Amino acid sequence: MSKLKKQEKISMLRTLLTIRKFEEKTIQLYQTAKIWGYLHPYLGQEAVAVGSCAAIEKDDYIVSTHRGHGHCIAKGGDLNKMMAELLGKSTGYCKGRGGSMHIADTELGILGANGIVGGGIPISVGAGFSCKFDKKGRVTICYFGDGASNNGVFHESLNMASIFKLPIIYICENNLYGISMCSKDSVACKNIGDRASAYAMPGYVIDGSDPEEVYKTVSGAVEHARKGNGPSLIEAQAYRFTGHHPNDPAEYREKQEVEYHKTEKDPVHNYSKKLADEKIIGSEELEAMEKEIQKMVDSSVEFAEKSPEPELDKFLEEVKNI
Amino acid sequence: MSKLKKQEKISMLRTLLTIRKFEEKTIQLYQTAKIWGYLHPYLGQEAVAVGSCAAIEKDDYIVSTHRGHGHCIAKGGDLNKMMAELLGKSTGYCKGRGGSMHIADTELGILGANGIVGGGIPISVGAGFSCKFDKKGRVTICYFGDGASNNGVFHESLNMASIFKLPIIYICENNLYGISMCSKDSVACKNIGDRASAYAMPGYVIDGSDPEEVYKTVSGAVEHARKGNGPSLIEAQAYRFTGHHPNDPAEYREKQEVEYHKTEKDPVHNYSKKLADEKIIGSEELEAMEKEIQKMVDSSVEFAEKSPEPELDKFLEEVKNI
Amino acid sequence: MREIEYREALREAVIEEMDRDPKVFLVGEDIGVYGGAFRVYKGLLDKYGPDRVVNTPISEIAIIGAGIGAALTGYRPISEIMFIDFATLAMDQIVNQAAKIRYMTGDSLNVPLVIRTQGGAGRGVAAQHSQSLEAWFYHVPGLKVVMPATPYDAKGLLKTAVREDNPVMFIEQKMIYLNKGEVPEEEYLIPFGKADIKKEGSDVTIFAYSAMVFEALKAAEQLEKEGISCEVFDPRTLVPLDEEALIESVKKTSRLVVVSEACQRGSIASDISAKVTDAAFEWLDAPIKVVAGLNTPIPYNSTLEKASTPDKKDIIDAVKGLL
Amino acid sequence: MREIEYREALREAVIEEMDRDPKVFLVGEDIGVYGGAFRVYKGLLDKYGPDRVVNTPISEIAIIGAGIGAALTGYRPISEIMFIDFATLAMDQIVNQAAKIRYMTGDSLNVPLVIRTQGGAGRGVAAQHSQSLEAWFYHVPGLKVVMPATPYDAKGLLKTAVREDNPVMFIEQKMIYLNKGEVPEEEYLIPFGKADIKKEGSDVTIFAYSAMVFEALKAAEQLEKEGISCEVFDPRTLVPLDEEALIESVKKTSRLVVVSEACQRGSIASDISAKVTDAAFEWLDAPIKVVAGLNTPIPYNSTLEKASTPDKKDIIDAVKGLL
Ligand SMILES: Cc1ncc(C[n+]2csc(CCOP(=O)(O)OP(=O)(O)O)c2C)c(N)n1
Ligand SMILES: Cc1ncc(C[n+]2csc(CCOP(=O)(O)OP(=O)(O)O)c2C)c(N)n1
Ligand SMILES: [Mg+2]
Ligand SMILES: [Mg+2]
Repeated sequence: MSKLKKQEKISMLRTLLTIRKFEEKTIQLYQTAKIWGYLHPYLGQEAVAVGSCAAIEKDDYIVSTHRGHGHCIAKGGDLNKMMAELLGKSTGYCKGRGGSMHIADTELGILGANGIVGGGIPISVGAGFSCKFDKKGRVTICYFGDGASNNGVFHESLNMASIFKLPIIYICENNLYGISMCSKDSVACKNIGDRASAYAMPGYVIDGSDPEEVYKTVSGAVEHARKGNGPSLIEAQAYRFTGHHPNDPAEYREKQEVEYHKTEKDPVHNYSKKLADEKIIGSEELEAMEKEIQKMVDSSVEFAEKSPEPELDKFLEEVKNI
Repeated sequence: MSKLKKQEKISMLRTLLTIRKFEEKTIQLYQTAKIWGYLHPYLGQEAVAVGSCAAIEKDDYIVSTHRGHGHCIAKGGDLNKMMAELLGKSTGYCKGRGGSMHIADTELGILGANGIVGGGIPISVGAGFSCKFDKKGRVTICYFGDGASNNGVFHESLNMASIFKLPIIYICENNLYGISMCSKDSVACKNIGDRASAYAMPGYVIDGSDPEEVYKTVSGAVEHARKGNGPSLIEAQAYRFTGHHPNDPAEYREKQEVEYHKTEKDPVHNYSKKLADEKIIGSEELEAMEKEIQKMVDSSVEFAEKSPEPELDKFLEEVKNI
Repeated sequence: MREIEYREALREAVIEEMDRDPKVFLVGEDIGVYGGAFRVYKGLLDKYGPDRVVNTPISEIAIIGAGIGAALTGYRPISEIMFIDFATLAMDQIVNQAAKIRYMTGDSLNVPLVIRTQGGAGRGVAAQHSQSLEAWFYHVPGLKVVMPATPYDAKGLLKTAVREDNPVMFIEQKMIYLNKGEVPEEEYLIPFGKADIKKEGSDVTIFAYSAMVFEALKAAEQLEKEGISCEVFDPRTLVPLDEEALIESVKKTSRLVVVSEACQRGSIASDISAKVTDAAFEWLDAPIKVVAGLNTPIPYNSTLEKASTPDKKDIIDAVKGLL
Repeated sequence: MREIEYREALREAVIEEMDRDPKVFLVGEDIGVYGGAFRVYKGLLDKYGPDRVVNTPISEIAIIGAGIGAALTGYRPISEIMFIDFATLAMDQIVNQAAKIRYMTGDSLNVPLVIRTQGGAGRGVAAQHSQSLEAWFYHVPGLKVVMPATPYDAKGLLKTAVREDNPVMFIEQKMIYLNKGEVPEEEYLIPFGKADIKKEGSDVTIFAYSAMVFEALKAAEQLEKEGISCEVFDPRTLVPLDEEALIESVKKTSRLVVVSEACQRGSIASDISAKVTDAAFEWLDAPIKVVAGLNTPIPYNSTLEKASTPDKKDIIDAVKGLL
C-alpha cells in the first residue's frame, strides 16, 4: 500500500466535489419533478466511495446499493449516462429502464446498484469467486448500509466469503439510519465492524468522513485480499446529510445531530480545507475546479434533457424477448 | 438455579433412555418401510434435549427442528401420538398429515418441528415477544443445528431477539455435520457460540453429551431471560451417531471420529454409568427402567399400528376449507 | 357520508381492532415515528407505545417469523412487508410456515397472522419496487388473499382479517392510498369471499380487483356512453373467491373480461379465465378476454411504465373485441 | 440405443459442458463427496476439484447470489437449490436480481445462470418438501423455465441451459431420477421453446410436463384400448412455450386437457387453458379441462398424498368428460 501522492489527493478532492455537485443537482431535479421515482442522495458519505475506489483498480469490481451515485462516480462512471438515466432517457446507463437504483457499467466493473437493501451482498460472493478463479489478483468491493447489515444476506454472504477466502472488501456505510431507525437501535452489538469476528475476518471501524482514512484502511484490506487471505469488513461511519430521500423531513433525527455532522464532519469541506492547509491546492485552483465540475454536471443535465425518450414501439418489441 | 436432586437426575436418565429407545425403534420401522419419507434420528444428541428441557417449565415454549423427536419427548410429548404420526395414522399428533418433521403440541408448549433448516428460528422471535408481552416469566427455547447457524434467519432472529431483549434461549446443537458438510468447514469462525458477541448476548460452548452440563448452562440462561435480560446463545457440542437419515452411509465421516463419539461420548451410556457410580441408581433398577421404557415404546408401536388411517373422504372434505 | 383516504381507512381499522383486542400488535420496518412508508400507521407509536408498535430492523424474514411465533402463542399480530417485492425475502416463513402450520400439525396450531403489504406500478420506482405478485400467494394453499380497492372495503376487510384465525395476505396498491371514499363512522366488517358489484351492467362482465377496479369503472363509464353496459365485478378477496357471484354475473352477461395489473403469464386473470371456462362454458357467447400487464420487469421511464400495465383503454378495447 | 437413468443423463450433460467450457462450475449444498441429495453430481468433486464443485453451507440466498455474481463476471455457474421448497429462501436473488438484471441495466449486464432444483410429491416427505412451485417462476419475466420429463430431454435441455445467456430455472421431479430412457452417446442439444409430441393422437390433446407426462402416457395407452386417440403434448420448456405447436395440436384434436401436478389454483395449467381459450376458441369442441393438484399442502400419509396430485385415472376421467 503506497502513500498518497499529491496528484492522487487532488484527484480524490475532485471526485468528492463531483459527487457533491452531482447529488445537489439531482435533488433539484427531483424537486422539479424531472427525476421521479426514488432518489437516495449520497450527500455526506462521499468520502467512503472516494477513498475506497481510490484504493482499487479499474478492473476490480464494485457492488453498489440504492444510494449508489457516489460509488458509481468514484469508480469512474459517466455523468452524462448517469444523468440521462435519472431522467429516464434512452441514452442513460440503463436506456431509461432502471432509474437511480439500477445503474451498472461492465467496462468499469460496476456490477449494479440495487433497489433491494442488501441485495448486492450475495452477488458480491459470486464476483468474489470470479476474482479468485481468475487468478488475476482482482478484488471486489461490496457496499451496503447499517440497515442492510441486519439482514440475513449479510450473514450468509460474509460466512461464505470467509470460508472460501474470497477477495472481497465489505464496506458497511454506517450513516446512523436505515430509513428512520437509528443503527444504535437496530444493530444489537456496539459496532458493525466487530461482527467480523463471527466470520473470522479482519474488522475495522473507521471515520468514513475522511477519504484518506478510508483509503488507507481499504488499501490494507485490498492487499490482504489480493494475497489470497480472504475478505475484510470495514465499518465506515458517515452521515446522511439529507433525509432518506429528498422529500423525507427526517423528523426522527435530532437537529443537533444533523448540525454536528454538517458542520464538523462534512467530508467535502473538511478535505478541501485539509488540502488547502497542506498547500496541496490553492483557493483559486479549488474555485476553478469547482466551476469546472459544476459545468460538467450542468452539461450532463443538458445532455440528458436533449436525449430522446425510449421508443414505445421498440419497448413493445423488446418485451417479446424477455 | 437449583442443584439437581436425585429424583431429577433419575428422571433425566429416564428421558435419555426413552429417546434412545424410541429412536432405535423408529429406525427399525423405517428400515421395514413402516415409516417413510424422511426420518432424522436424534441418537447421540439426547443429552441436549434432556438437559435443556429439564431447565424449563411445562408452560415454557420450545421450537424444534427436523431432528426433533428428542425435543418432543423431553418436553413431555406423548409417545403414542408421536409413533402414530410417524406411521401416518389419524391418531397421530398431526392426524397423519405431517410425519416426522411437523410434530407439535400446544398443551406442552411444543411449537412445532420443522422441515426447513432454520425455519423455526424466526418463529422463536415471535414466541419470545409473546413471553415478553405476557409478563408471566415464560421463556422460549429455540433449537437448531450447526448447519442452520449459517443461514440468514439465524442472523436476523438473534439480532432482533437481542434488541428487544426477548426471553429466548438459542441452543445450537453442533453435531459436526449438516448433511455431509462438517461444521469446521461450513462455519467461518471457531465456535458457533462465539457468534453471540455479534448480538451482544451471552454465548456458551458446552459439552452437549453431558445432560448436567446442559442443564446447568441452560438454567443460567433461563434465569437471565426470566429476569428480563434477554436471549443467550448456547452451542452444545454433540454427535450424530447415525447418518443424516437411516439410509445415509455417511461416507463423508472418518470411522475413527464415529467410533470415538460412540465409545467415549455416548450420553446415555455415560450418564447411566455416572448415576451408577454416584449410587443414584442400581443396576437392577436401571435394568427395570430400561425394560419399562422398552415396553412403552413397543406399546406405542402397537397403538400406532392398530390406529386407523386418515379417511380419504374426510380429507377431500377438509381440503375445501384450506 | 364522510369521505376519508384509503390509508386513513386502514388506520381506523387498525385502531379499532387494537382498542378492541389487546392481543393485536404491529411489527414492521419504519412503522414507529415514521409511521410506515405510506404513513398508514402515523401516530400509532404515540398512541400504543413500542410494545404494540414494534419497529424492526430490515429483517423481512424475522418480521414474518415474529408474527407467526406470536400468533402461535395467543397474539394477533399484523406484520408489515413494506413492498411486496421484499416478500421475496420472507417467502419461507409465509409459504412453508404460516400457510402450512395448521394443516401440517393436524390443527394443533393455527396462525392468526395478517401480513400487510403493497404492490403495483405507477410511481416510477422501477422493477424491484413495482411488482404485482399476488398470484404467488393465490397459488399457496393455506393463505387468504385480500386486495381491497376502496377505503370502505379496505377498512371492513382489514378488520375481518385481524379476526381471521388463519394467515391473510392483505395486499394494497401504492397508487390508491390517497384516494378518498365514503366510510361510515359506525363499525362494520366485510366478510371474506363476498364480491362487490361496483357497477351493474348487462352486456359484459369486467372482473377487476385492487387499483384495476378504477380503470374498469372508467372504461365502463365511457362504454356506457357508447351504449355498452358493463358490470364491474370486484371480488375483493381472491382467496376465498366468490365464484358463485361471478358465475351468476357471467350467466347474466355471457361475456367476460378479466383484468389484472400483474404480468399476464401465470396471472390470476388467467386462472379466473380457466375457472369460468370450466364452470360456465355453455353460457359464454365469446372467448374470455384477459387484460393484464406485459411480461416485463416494470421500467422506470414513465411512458414505458404506463405501457406495461393495463388501463381504461385496454379494457375498452377488450370489451369491444367481444361484441 | 443405450438406456440410462435421468440423473445419469443430467450428470453427463454437466460433465460434457464442464469439459467443453472451463467457465462452467457448480455451487450448492452437499454436492461434494455426497454428490447431491439425489446423487446427480456423484463423482464430480473427484473429477473437477473443489473450485469447480463448490460445496456450500446451508445458505440458499448466497448460493444464488454466488451464481449471479459469477455469471455477471464471465462464468457460467449452475447453482443448486436442493428442494424447490427452499427456493423460498432465495426468491429475492432469483426474482429481483437474476431475472431482472439484464433488463433493468439496459442490457449492460446479463446473467447466464442455471438454477437446478427439484419439486413434486410422491415420496412421503410432506408439505415442506413436496411442492410444485414452477408457476411462481413462470410468472416472473426474465426467467426461462425448463421441466424435462425424460432422460433424453433432461440431458439435451440442461446442455442448452448452460449455454443460455439468461437465467434458467431447471426444475426436475424427485420421482423420476431413476427412470431409464434412451440417450444417444453422441452429443446433442435440445432448443428451448420446442415441444415434443410424446405420442400422436387425433381425438384429444393432453398437455402435460415433467413427471405428469408419464401419467398422460399411461392414460393415453389405456384410452387407446377404448378407441380414444390421445395426443400427449410435452412442452418441455414452459418459458419459452411452444404455443404454435400447441395451437396446432388443438386445431387437430379440437379438445384439450391440461395437466399439472401443482395445486390447481393459480397453476400453469390454468394459464395454458386461458391462453388456448384466447387463441383457439373457435377450434374447441368442448371446454378445456384442467387436471391438477388439490388446493392442499401435501400430506404425509401416502393415501392422502396420492389423492392430492393427479394421476392416470384423473386424466382418463377428464378426457372422457370431453367426449
Ligand atoms: C429488503 C428491503 N427492505 C426494505 C427496503 C426499503 N428501504 C429502502 S432503503 C432502506 C434503508 C436502508 O438502510 P441502510 O442499509 O442503512 O442504507 P442507507 O439508506 O442508510 O444508505 C429501506 C428500509 C428495501 N429497499 N429493501
Ligand atoms: C433451508 C433448507 N435447506 C436445506 C435443507 C436440506 N437439509 C435437511 S437437514 C440438513 C442438514 C441440517 O444441518 P444442521 O442444521 O446441522 O442439523 P442436523 O441435521 O445436523 O441436525 C439439510 C441441508 C432443508 N431442509 N432446509
Ligand atoms: Mg444507513
Ligand atoms: Mg448438524
